[in-house]
Amino acid sequence: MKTSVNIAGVEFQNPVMEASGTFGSGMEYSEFVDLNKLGAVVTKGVANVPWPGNPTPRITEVRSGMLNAIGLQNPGVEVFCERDLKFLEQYKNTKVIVNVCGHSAEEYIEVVERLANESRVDMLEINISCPNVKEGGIAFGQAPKAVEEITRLVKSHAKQPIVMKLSPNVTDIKVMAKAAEAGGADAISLINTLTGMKIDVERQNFVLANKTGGMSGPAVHPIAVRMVYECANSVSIPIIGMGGITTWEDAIEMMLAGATAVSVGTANFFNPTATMDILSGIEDYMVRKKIEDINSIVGIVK
Amino acid sequence: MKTSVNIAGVEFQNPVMEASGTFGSGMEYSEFVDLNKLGAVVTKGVANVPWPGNPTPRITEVRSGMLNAIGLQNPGVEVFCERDLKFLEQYKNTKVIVNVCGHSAEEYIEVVERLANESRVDMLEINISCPNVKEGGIAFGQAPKAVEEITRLVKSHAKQPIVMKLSPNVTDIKVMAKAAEAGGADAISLINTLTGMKIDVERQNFVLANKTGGMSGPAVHPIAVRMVYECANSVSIPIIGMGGITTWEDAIEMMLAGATAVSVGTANFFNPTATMDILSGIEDYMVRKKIEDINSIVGIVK
Amino acid sequence: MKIKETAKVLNQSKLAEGIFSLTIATTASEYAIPGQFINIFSKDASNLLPRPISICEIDKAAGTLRMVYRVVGKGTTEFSSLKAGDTAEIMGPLGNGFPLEGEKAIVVGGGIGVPPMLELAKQLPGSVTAVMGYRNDDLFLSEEFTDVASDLIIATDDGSVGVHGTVVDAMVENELEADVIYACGPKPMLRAVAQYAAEHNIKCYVSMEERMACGVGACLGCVCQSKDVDDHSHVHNKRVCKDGPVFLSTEVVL
Amino acid sequence: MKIKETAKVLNQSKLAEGIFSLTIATTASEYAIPGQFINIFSKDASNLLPRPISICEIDKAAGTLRMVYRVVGKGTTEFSSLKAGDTAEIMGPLGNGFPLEGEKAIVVGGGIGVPPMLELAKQLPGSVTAVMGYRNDDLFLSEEFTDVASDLIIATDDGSVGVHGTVVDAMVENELEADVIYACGPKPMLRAVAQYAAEHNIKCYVSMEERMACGVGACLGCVCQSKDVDDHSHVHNKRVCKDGPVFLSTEVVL
Ligand SMILES: Cc1cc2nc3c(=O)[nH]c(=O)nc-3n(C[C@H](O)[C@H](O)[C@H](O)COP(=O)(O)OP(=O)(O)OC[C@H]3O[C@@H](n4cnc5c(N)ncnc54)[C@H](O)[C@@H]3O)c2cc1C
Ligand SMILES: Cc1cc2nc3c(=O)[nH]c(=O)nc-3n(C[C@H](O)[C@H](O)[C@H](O)COP(=O)(O)OP(=O)(O)OC[C@H]3O[C@@H](n4cnc5c(N)ncnc54)[C@H](O)[C@@H]3O)c2cc1C
Ligand SMILES: Cc1cc2nc3c(=O)[nH]c(=O)nc-3n(C[C@H](O)[C@H](O)[C@H](O)COP(=O)(O)O)c2cc1C
Ligand SMILES: Cc1cc2nc3c(=O)[nH]c(=O)nc-3n(C[C@H](O)[C@H](O)[C@H](O)COP(=O)(O)O)c2cc1C
Ligand code: FES
Ligand code: FES
Repeated sequence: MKTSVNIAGVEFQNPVMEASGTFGSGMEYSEFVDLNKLGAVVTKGVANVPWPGNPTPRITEVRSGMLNAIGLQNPGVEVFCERDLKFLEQYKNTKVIVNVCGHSAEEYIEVVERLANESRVDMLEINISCPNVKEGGIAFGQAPKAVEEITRLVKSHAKQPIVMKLSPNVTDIKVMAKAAEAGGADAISLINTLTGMKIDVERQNFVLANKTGGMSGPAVHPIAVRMVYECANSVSIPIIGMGGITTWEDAIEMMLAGATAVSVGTANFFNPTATMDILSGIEDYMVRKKIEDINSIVGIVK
Repeated sequence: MKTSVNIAGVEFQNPVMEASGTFGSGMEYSEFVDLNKLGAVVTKGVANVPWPGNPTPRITEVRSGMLNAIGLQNPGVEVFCERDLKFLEQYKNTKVIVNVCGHSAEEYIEVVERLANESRVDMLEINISCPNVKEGGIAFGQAPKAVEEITRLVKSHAKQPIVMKLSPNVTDIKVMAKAAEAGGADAISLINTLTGMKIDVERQNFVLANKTGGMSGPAVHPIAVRMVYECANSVSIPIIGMGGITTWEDAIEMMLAGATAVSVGTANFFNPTATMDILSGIEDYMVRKKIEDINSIVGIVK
Repeated sequence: MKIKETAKVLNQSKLAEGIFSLTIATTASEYAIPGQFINIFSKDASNLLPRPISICEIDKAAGTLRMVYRVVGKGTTEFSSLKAGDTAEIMGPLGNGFPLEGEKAIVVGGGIGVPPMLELAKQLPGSVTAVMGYRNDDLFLSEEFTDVASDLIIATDDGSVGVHGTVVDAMVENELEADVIYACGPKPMLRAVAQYAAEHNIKCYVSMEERMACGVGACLGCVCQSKDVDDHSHVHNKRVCKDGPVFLSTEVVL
Repeated sequence: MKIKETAKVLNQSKLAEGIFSLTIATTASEYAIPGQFINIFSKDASNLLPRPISICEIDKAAGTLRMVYRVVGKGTTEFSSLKAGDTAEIMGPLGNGFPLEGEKAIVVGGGIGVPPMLELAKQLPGSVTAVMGYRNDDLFLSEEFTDVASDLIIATDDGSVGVHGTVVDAMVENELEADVIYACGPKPMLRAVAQYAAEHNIKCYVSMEERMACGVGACLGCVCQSKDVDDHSHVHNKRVCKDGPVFLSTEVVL
């Protein structure tokens, strides 16, 4: 039974990753999950310098989902290399995908160049879709021209394969996927969070200090599956699917729709072993359905 | 205590309506709800001729939501006038908003003209945002130019005030709201459903015959609140807010964000008295918060 | 008259692997007729939509309804843990139910289509031949038919009991004749029964199934195709929840 | 060591209007120290996020933890209906807990900040003055402090019992001195206690609260502002769930 998948030349032992920003760099969850069993650790977004993020409250629950407005708090790429990448050295079986954020093209490039010679970095995920920062982030991800340009620019500076992370807050995700492909992306990942809002009716004020937040969790899964499906049928680069994956069924659904690998985000918060539970669910499904190679189900529902 | 709201000259006794397509023309729910107590009955979409809709399955559940792909099945405007409008004659306290659909500008106009002299019709809601029909529907609702044009055209043929119903499947809802306003819309309503997909992992096939469906229910509420907020701060025409309203808190949240009235859709399916429960919740809130006039809370959270 | 209420669970028992029998006290029993169904709601707010379950027995004197169902997913799994004293949010009775006709009736149930036939068999005015199809020898409910039907014929897919084959194989083998046939079960079975009825010139009612949302005819989610343009829809669609679930086999496309 | 497990409910009782005491059997008790908290999960899948609740008492011998909480929303309403024999999905113990210091300690609890002080008072090595603030004469848990604290001072907002005013009013009135102060309660209270501590040159630990998602330090949802650049974040943020909830009053912005 073959569970390994190949994305842009990088071989992942299985298709199950966790989603950026929900797992730190793995340290905090290593008490619950043997990181060596993950397809990849996808790190929290890393910028050129430390970012303080947004004021609190940053988190609120919505039905079958949550809103977050962390605002990409991160210690900067220097600390990240010295601490987080060093920590990840010990997990040889697992690939490392570093999620990269920036306010400007220059900032993305600075991070990408700093990471170029870090051997522990197998792939870069370029976050052009964070709805929680004022500049950069989503601004790059909502116009096809901008997506193509930033992709081309980052690609020309990157040593590792690049995955462009797309925003679902768009009229036509296919156009964005094609723009990323045209810009030279090695793969795309989707979806980032959907912009939402919650108002406290007693206090008559926003629940989040940032007013809006990114919605994630099981509630967004049907939208994510639809978008992965649309992209899979529009581009020929591989897709890492995410958005509300909570059970192995959700993961298989995403793969049937066209994702080569899947990331698990919010589910970690209510089930710290979600990634492992999903992986074993996928394996059971393969046995039951007599699937020799997980790649054989990718995108077969058309 | 004043609960009545005025939209484009039409006085609604209270701000609680049900959402198009979830309540028929009220007949089926009249066993549970005194239609005379509703702010308005908003009818299922009506076309110039009968529409058969999509093949089944048309419905599936998703977490805290549902997908539907009814495909605007309706008996056509003639039958609608003779049967549904006649039925609604008896509910004098309630306003009637007729939801209008079409494959082309001509079809919208035909319906609007047929309804022009029907005195039971207080307002028209123009559905340019249904994701479940191949032509028309959402195609009109995803480009600002098209929104403005169809609005202008419909407005020039309509005798009743028109509400343009917007799609949430867009990059920037503010642009669409402004386009509707520029085209002469008397009000806007939002959100229609978000396009989603569900795949049956055992059958390895789409759950819905139509492949995709429109997502509604509590899961979409935070997105709807955000969009209502954005529109309220971009246009000066009134807004009818909808999307996942299930409790009175959801309704108040929508009004604080900027909706003058609210529509309750999917909630009717699991609570047939949802509209009435929400109305009495709003009244209790007004008493508790000493709100003399419900209009005084519209859009106050900025 | 339809009721939405919090019903009290009086009893739940397991009839076979994955098959449960649930009895609730509800005022909906006052209005119920055979072939109607009720909607049962999940207590988990993430499962929005009701689960339609046919009425298996009605006891108006006691004010109770009995449902028999198969555990297939989230909702039915939750319901299977209900115990006496618990509550269940329900709505019903829904749909039109079976017209009670004929001096000689055949009631045909396949698999989880068996339960609604029990109350029907009880209430039919004439003689009743019950033909029940099962996968294997897990013949849930079949014993209860011996008291209410004049004849009971069993068919099993694996041949472990009765006729080896489908309910229609059993009907052919027994050369069944009647004034009216009532059937509930999977679509291929309904299709075959309807064909048998047509060939033998017997009036035939079938109970249909479709994914539902409202359950009251408002959302147009649950339509089946009708042979003629339908009065309500003005297209070739009938609402299973409101115009059905029971249809004449000649009205609908099977 | 953190545990995620299905714990067994041993006992639940109502201490005052809307205030409940819940005792569960859990292996998390083996690792728990005062000031830590556990996450309790809702059984309703639409309520995704855990509810953080402080540990009020630890019984390592019995393998139990006790939590005392106020019903304020969906989760706590659900928890309040748990009965002996039920289960609860939990994760813990989480956070750093209080360092046990000093020969003379003051423990200060305000409202629903009272509960974590009980186990702390029990375990502190020196003498303990407990200062507890309530809204009114619903003095939940206060009796239990009489056994574990050397002194018990009560302050109420409405003056119905003890000092009329805040806990700090009570501290001022009693001219309290100590080596160390431990405080848990609403932010304005923490701020006032920290100021009292600073003025009297007493070391002060405060237990902070913030909206949480992961509870383990991964999501950066629950940060509070730190006075200096923090070692982990490299900005002026500390994670309440992981670096706290207990901080030196001088480390954080109150
Ligand atoms: C009129 C009618 C009468 C029925 N009577 C019975 C009965 O007496 N006994 C019995 O065991 N089953 C009956 N069913 C089928 C029963 O409704 C489904 O098995 C049940 O809804 C499954 O719910 P779940 O949550 O366990 O499954 P899930 O798959 O978790 O359900 C997810 C969603 O799909 C819907 N769904 C799933 N399967 C079906 C289905 N086969 N038909 C319609 N909706 C479905 C559910 O209602 C729910 O909205 C009947 C269906 C209809 C339409
Ligand atoms: C470290 C820590 C320790 C706590 N200890 C206790 C305790 O011992 N006793 C007690 O009664 N309460 C305690 N709280 C507060 C308690 O977590 C909230 O009252 C509870 O989560 C409310 O949940 P709910 O579902 O009833 O309310 P809802 O408002 O329905 O909750 C919705 C969401 O908001 C979150 N939330 C709501 N209020 C708070 C809050 N004040 N703090 C953090 N998150 C919140 C919930 O966790 C949930 O995700 C503590 C909070 C923290 C952070
Ligand atoms: C708390 C939180 C923080 C996140 N931080 C990042 C981030 O730093 N970079 C990024 O690209 N996506 C970030 N995301 C988005 C997730 O990676 C993922 O795309 C999204 O949450 C959808 O998946 P889910 O529903 O499984 O959580 C974050 C999401 C959450 C909930
Ligand atoms: C079954 C169903 C049918 C619908 N039909 C229509 C329709 O005919 N016209 C329309 O404008 N919107 C239609 N809608 C969209 C709703 O009016 C509403 O905009 C949407 O469902 C969001 O609200 P909710 O989450 O409260 O359901 C339909 C929605 C559902 C669930
Ligand atoms: S379920 Fe809504 S019409 Fe039948
Ligand atoms: S709750 Fe996630 S870091 Fe504290």
